Amino acid sequence: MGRLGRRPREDLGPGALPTAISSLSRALRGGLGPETFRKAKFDLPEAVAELWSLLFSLLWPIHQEGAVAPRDPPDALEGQIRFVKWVLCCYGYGRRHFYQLSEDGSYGSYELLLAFSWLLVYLSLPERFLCLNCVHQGDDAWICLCKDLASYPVSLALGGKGRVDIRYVQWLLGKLRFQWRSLYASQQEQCTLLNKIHLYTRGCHPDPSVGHLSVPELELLRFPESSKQLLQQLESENSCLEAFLEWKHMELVYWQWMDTVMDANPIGIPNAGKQDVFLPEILQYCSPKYITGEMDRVQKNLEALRQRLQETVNQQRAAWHTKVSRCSRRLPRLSELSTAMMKEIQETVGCELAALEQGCEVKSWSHRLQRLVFREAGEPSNSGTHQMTKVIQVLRREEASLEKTFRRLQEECQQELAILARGLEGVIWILPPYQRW
Amino acid sequence: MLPASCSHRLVTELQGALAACQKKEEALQQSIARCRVLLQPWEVPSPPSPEPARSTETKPAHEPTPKELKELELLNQALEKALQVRKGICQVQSSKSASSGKTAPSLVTAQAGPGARPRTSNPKACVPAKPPPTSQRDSGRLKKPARASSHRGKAPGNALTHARQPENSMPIEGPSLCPLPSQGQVPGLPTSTPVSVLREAGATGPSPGPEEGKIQPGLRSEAFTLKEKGTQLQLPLFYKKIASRNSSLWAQVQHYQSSADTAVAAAKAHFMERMKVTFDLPGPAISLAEIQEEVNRLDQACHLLTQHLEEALDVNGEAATASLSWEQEYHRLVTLEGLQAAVERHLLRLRELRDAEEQWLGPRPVESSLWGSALCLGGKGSSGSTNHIVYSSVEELQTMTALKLRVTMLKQQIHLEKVLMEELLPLVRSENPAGPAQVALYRAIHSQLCEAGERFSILVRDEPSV
Amino acid sequence: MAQSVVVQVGQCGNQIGRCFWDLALREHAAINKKGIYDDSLKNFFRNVDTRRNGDGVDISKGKIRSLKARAVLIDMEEGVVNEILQGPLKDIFDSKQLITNVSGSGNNWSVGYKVFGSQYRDQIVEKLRQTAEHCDCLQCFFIIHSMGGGTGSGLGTFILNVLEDEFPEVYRFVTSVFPSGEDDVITSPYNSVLAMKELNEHADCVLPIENESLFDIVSRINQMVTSGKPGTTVKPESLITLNEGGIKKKLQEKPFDTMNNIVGNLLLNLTSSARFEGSLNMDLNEITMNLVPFPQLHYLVSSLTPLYTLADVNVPPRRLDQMFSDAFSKDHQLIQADPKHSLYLACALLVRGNVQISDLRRNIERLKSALHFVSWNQEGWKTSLCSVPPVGHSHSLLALANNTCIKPTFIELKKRFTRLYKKKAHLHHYLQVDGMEESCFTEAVSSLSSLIESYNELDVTKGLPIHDPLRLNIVI
Amino acid sequence: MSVVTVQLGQCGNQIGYEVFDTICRDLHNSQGFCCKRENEVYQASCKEHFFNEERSGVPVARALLIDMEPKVISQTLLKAARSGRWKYGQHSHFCQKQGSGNNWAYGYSVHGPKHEESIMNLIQKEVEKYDSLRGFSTIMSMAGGTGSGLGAFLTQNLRDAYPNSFIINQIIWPYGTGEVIVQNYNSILTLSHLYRSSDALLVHENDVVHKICAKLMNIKQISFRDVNQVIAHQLGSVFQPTYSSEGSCQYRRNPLGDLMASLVPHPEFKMLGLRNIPQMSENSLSYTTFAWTGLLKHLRQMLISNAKMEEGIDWQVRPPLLGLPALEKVPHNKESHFNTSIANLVILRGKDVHSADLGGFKDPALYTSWLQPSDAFSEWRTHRAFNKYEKSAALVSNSQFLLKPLDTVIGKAWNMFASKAYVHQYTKFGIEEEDFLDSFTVLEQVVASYCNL
Repeated sequence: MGRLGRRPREDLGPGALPTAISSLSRALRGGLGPETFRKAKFDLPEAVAELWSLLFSLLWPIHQEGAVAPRDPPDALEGQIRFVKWVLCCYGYGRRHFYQLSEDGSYGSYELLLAFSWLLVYLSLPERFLCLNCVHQGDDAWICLCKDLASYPVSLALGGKGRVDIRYVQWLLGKLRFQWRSLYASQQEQCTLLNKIHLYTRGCHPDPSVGHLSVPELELLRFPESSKQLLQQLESENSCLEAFLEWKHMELVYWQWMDTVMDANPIGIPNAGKQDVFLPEILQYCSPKYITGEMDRVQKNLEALRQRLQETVNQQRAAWHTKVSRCSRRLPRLSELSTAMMKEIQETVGCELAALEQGCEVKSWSHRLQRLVFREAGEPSNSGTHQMTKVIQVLRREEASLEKTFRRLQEECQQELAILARGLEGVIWILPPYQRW
Repeated sequence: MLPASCSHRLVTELQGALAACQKKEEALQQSIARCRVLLQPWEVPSPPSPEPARSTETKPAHEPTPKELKELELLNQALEKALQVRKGICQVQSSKSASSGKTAPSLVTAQAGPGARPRTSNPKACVPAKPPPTSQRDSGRLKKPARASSHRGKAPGNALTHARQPENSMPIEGPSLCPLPSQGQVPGLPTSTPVSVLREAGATGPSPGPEEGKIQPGLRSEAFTLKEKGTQLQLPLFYKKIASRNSSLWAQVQHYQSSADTAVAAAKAHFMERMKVTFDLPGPAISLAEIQEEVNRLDQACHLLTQHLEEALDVNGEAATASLSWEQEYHRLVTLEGLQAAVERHLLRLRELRDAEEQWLGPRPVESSLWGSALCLGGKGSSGSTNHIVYSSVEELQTMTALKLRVTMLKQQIHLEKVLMEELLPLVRSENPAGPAQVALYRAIHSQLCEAGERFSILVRDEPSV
Repeated sequence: MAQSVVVQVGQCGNQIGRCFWDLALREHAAINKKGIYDDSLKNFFRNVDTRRNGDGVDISKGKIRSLKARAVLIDMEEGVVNEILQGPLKDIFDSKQLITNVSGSGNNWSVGYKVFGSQYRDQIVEKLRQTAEHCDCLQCFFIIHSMGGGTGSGLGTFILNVLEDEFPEVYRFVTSVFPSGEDDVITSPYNSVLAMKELNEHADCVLPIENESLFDIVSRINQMVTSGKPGTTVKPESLITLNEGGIKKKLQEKPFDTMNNIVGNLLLNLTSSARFEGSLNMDLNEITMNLVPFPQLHYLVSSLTPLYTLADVNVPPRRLDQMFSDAFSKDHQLIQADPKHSLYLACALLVRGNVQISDLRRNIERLKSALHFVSWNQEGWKTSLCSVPPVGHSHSLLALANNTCIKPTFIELKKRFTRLYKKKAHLHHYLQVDGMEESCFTEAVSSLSSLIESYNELDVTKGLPIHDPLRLNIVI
Repeated sequence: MSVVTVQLGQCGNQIGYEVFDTICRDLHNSQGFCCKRENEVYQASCKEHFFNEERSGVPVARALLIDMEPKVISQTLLKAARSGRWKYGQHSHFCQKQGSGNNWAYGYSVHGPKHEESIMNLIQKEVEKYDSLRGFSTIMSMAGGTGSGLGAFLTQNLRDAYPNSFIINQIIWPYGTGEVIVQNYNSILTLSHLYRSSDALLVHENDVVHKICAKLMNIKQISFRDVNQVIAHQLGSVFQPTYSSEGSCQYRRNPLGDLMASLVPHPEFKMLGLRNIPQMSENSLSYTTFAWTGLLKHLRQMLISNAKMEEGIDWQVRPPLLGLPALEKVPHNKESHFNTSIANLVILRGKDVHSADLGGFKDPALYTSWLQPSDAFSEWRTHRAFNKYEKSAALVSNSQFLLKPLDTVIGKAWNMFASKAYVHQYTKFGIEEEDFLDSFTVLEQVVASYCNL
């Protein structure tokens, strides 16, 4: 395939910056022109509103991606500004000045430009944006698990004193269990249906490595009218991609320009001293309590593991020394032989451990969108595809380890409660009979 | 009654989890509904509206470049290959349709091309899919195709319908390689009927009913299901074109990502550095999001290490240790040492994270957990390349999805268990188990924490009830 | 569907058996109009293609070819069995189903049990096996015998033992004819008590019958028929009045046949719900399950109503209710006992014909206040509804009662036994038989005593205020 | 989407037949009181739920017939085939020659393990016919041996084999007296076992339905068929299609799951009762008109006063005033007329259904202190009338409805158990005294929990 925009760098002339910015803007589907950026460089207020809403429009969908019950985006600028500040804060953008910007959006375009550029690097904003808005042509399969049931807190109107009976908690948990089951059944049904569609349309896809049609493709055929949308989306995506490639090609110019922007520093003040003006308020949304708890747990586990390793290593070392001395007595030439062997072993182990470190190897590609392709066993498959069996293997391993963790936690509770149960006088405690389910 | 803070946290967590499930379920239901519609009989739909798609109107017209033509050629090669594959799959079907097609032309219809007309069909039923000249501006992009389509009635002949080569020889110019229904139309304006997209386009049949949404009873018999005719469907050319352009663009994007431009990278690094130095970004080195992610990673790592340790020790079972060869002994030793080193590294990292976290928060405890789960967006640089994931049976697909769900569920369950432990255990620890309320709480907590809320224990007094 | 095998032992057993088979054939003939061998026929009959060699091949479906009774006929005299083989039923039996001798057991239980038992054991097992092999699901053996004589009582209970050893899974229902007070067999108390021990230990369920009761019933029927109230006549087709040559004038002449017919009907009604369809089926295994609360208390007092059908059918509901009332009256019991004034452990109502659940419930509600049930089984009712009525009736009811009213029969038996045993009368006839010891007598009588004691213990609770036992106390 | 109905034992098979027949008659009922289009969607949805389409065009019930004796099954198959409207699948039944003899232990420990494989295979085969499996609905009596014993065994197996499916057990609660003597034993064994493996027990009390036949349907000589038809009608009024949400015209895709999620999430409360209104003979139906307000007022009073039917409702019962301190423990034998609910589901069908006001069911006073009406109350509606009733309402309630019958059954069984009567019949097949005790404790706990709402 021909590659667009692989032109030599010398092309970058004086008009390059506006071109670069406008392609970036197109890639982000924002209507911002180079002029806005220029204004921002000089901290002109005219650019403020545009930049806020650009940031908002970029960050909102990213944030919503993992969120439950899509909340309505705040209409008022103020709400949007708060949101943007909050997200940046969570990403660890540390410039106080930014957070001190007034929420009426009256000034701060320079700050916003800095923040925007920071996000470009930190979040790989354009790439991410493209992925996020990726048009689905295939039957997509995410192997990635992180977004699956990601939950966001739901704002609550707890009646009365806001206290609930434990039975209500049980009720909710039971409901959740039922929901899981419904999900399971729906998923199974979807699999069956998808497979039918794949099976029935085998050989119809122009790309032989795909072979069959997907749901969006079939819809294109089935509902020519309404499927125009898909085509439009694809077209618009194509132009975004083109713009992105163009941007990539000229990106350097932008960063060079940013250098000058930073030189300009029209505000002058680095960071005002007041640290806590905004942060605590924002951080209400985060839960360090949870993280701290997690850290404690992980630390505990790691330390236990270290302890255990310490002991076993010592034992093992001793065992090995005895073995070596015994062997060397019998085979004096062992040492020569063994040096090579030992090296080999060290290498093998090194590889093994490295593989282990990468443990979630599948995950590296699992976050991506995968087109689901049906191919009967025995049919040849191209390289560059991922086999479901491999995914299943990984998932099984993960399942087993999670189950173990869960059981461990339950046992922990069991032990603690058993101790407490001894305090109940004149009461026989009957545990539920053992059952597989 | 549970204390207010505890109530609030538990209910929030659970409601959140429920809402997440609900959302997922709704999405699934939608996608199921879509599939089901497709699997139901395809009735003859309305003819396309004569209006071209608006979006395409705005597109600047341009001549097909030589490159585009080349792409098309490649595309066609791909199609040819696809055909080979298909041949194998549906030999039976195609031979069947080939033989039956001539005698009983049933399913195939009007060509949707401009003025295209089924040659032997009932004229009443034949509705021109689209007035030919409507879209001069739109067809700009595909002028050649537009021209090519003026071969009236040629369309059914498909270069790829090997079974039924049409009598018309193919025009040599570009797009006619795929003389599909909608030639001459703009991309994004599919006008073909499902019937007409069937491959077996040589024969004729009544064309779509005249009005949208109304299906003439007489035409009902035209309904077909994917099961029967699915393999004869064909994607319209304009779609194929756009799609192929799309994938080539994505490939380039991919390429950019994999091959880092050093100059740009340096410039970016420089920018970040300057931000930090000049503007004194005081924020901690690691963001909360990252901390969370790292902690999770460490947790996972700890798990894997433990597992590996057990495997290493368990290779031959404890009993057989004596009979290990020295190589095995050594292997084990090196492994253990390696693990040890890894653990040390992780602990070190954890310390760093703790420091970072303290910087972040200070001592102030804060409630509610937003970060419990929202963190996939932290995974930077993911890409939207259209990779394939191949499955070979519905069972495999089902197993995968089931496992995926199971893993997600377990994660959620573990998370909830931890929260419940944090909140509930202190309640029973602190108070003396005296009153009935306390005992009831105790029983409920046991069911929640030890039985996953599925079963309950029973407390019976030592003496019978009076 | 499961099958049953009838084992008829001794003179009495074979006489009853003859009536039973005759009635069974008639019942099926009346219902099965198409002549198809169906599941309900399969219960008691094999369908055999006799044109094939010898024993013939069982045909599981299709037209009736030649029906063979699932029965084993055993007697140590030839008389009755020969009669059967020469009578109209000869086609449904063949020689392979018979075991006969000519010597008889001399009204001696030990001759039947010990002598003939060991002598014929292999042969008996062989015949039973053969019969069982023709069944694809053998559920129940019905043993018909009398208690007072030698063969039925001795060999009959011996066979009960054999069945338990050889077919432990198959139910053993015993229809035992108990001797009346003025029995002409002097040793009948010995025989009965010795047999009782075996029944206690090896039967799943015993349906005791007394000739006296049967005789009384027959007399009442006679009276009814001969009284000739205007407009009331016994329908000639009714089952009770029906037998081989069955017409009503013979009633007086051959009371025994009528009496045996009643027992035959008991067995037919007992199995009807298992054989025919209905809205509330009752399989045979449900009888023991519901009516036997403790293993040894498995003696069921039965009553059969209506005994005759009157020609005028003017007030059906009242007659339906009358049927239920009669079933609990002393006069309709097949043994001399009064369940109404004793303690019920459990009660089953097996209804046939066009009777619905509401009729059943109405009558239970109506009757239950007049009955005493044991404290832990205040609602001890088991019911079944079979939609096929008996021939000649629109409906019928078989009531089975596990009731302490059976106790007097046992006490009376024990009394007569003790009277003889105190004098050691006729004892030597028994003791000279190999394997008989005096301990056999003492053990038998103590088995009977403990049975009586069990009933006593229950009887004393009758009429006492009921205290519910304390329930489990849940903390919260 | 699909639910497999498993008909067990004589009772289960007889009722199962009536259920499918009722549904099918409703399908073809011209008096849907709604427009043609709507009727078509309703029919399609119904068919999808309960039947497999066959080439012959005769719908095939998604049901399995299981009994340990052949009579009832062959009759049932025949009746369905003769109806011409629908039939059972060709290989969708399993029977043996000999029943369980009213012995729970025999059904559970003998028939169960012996036929486990065949039955599970049969189920597997049935399930494979569907695009998706939502769950199982078993119909069984708890008095007999096969329905109860084998039913309990099978439910456990279903739970193991299909851990993600919903399982509801339609329990036919025997007459207080006069069916089976050991029915209380069988009942406590059944209930306690189902409490472990089932998700919900929807209870149909014979006594109640019998009274409905007598009082509302005006049937003089009531047969089992009459009783079964009323049960079938009630079940149909719950499980026939309803709109998936307020204002939507889509039909509910997962009624079983939805029902469970709204009624039985708590593991200690799984007993569901069913009430419906109006219920009358077809003759009177044509002379009667209904208003939603009246119907719902009655239904609500039936709920709070625990009336089994429209007739003889105690109108004196009022919900307690809110805000009174919750009583520590109200013993159930105390005369407390008010029936406290955990959760309720009301299903409305028919004309002007959107105008029906269900506010009366959203009163917090109706519910246990720990659930708000928003969690505890759900409603399903459809325009399509059901079974010739222009308007009808059904109520599925998780409430103290069944407290008394349950307590009575436990009490009677306990009395019998105290004297050890009949226990030998069970130990013969491996159900020991401890098993009885386990069952008693579980159920006593359930009673206690329902008392302490």
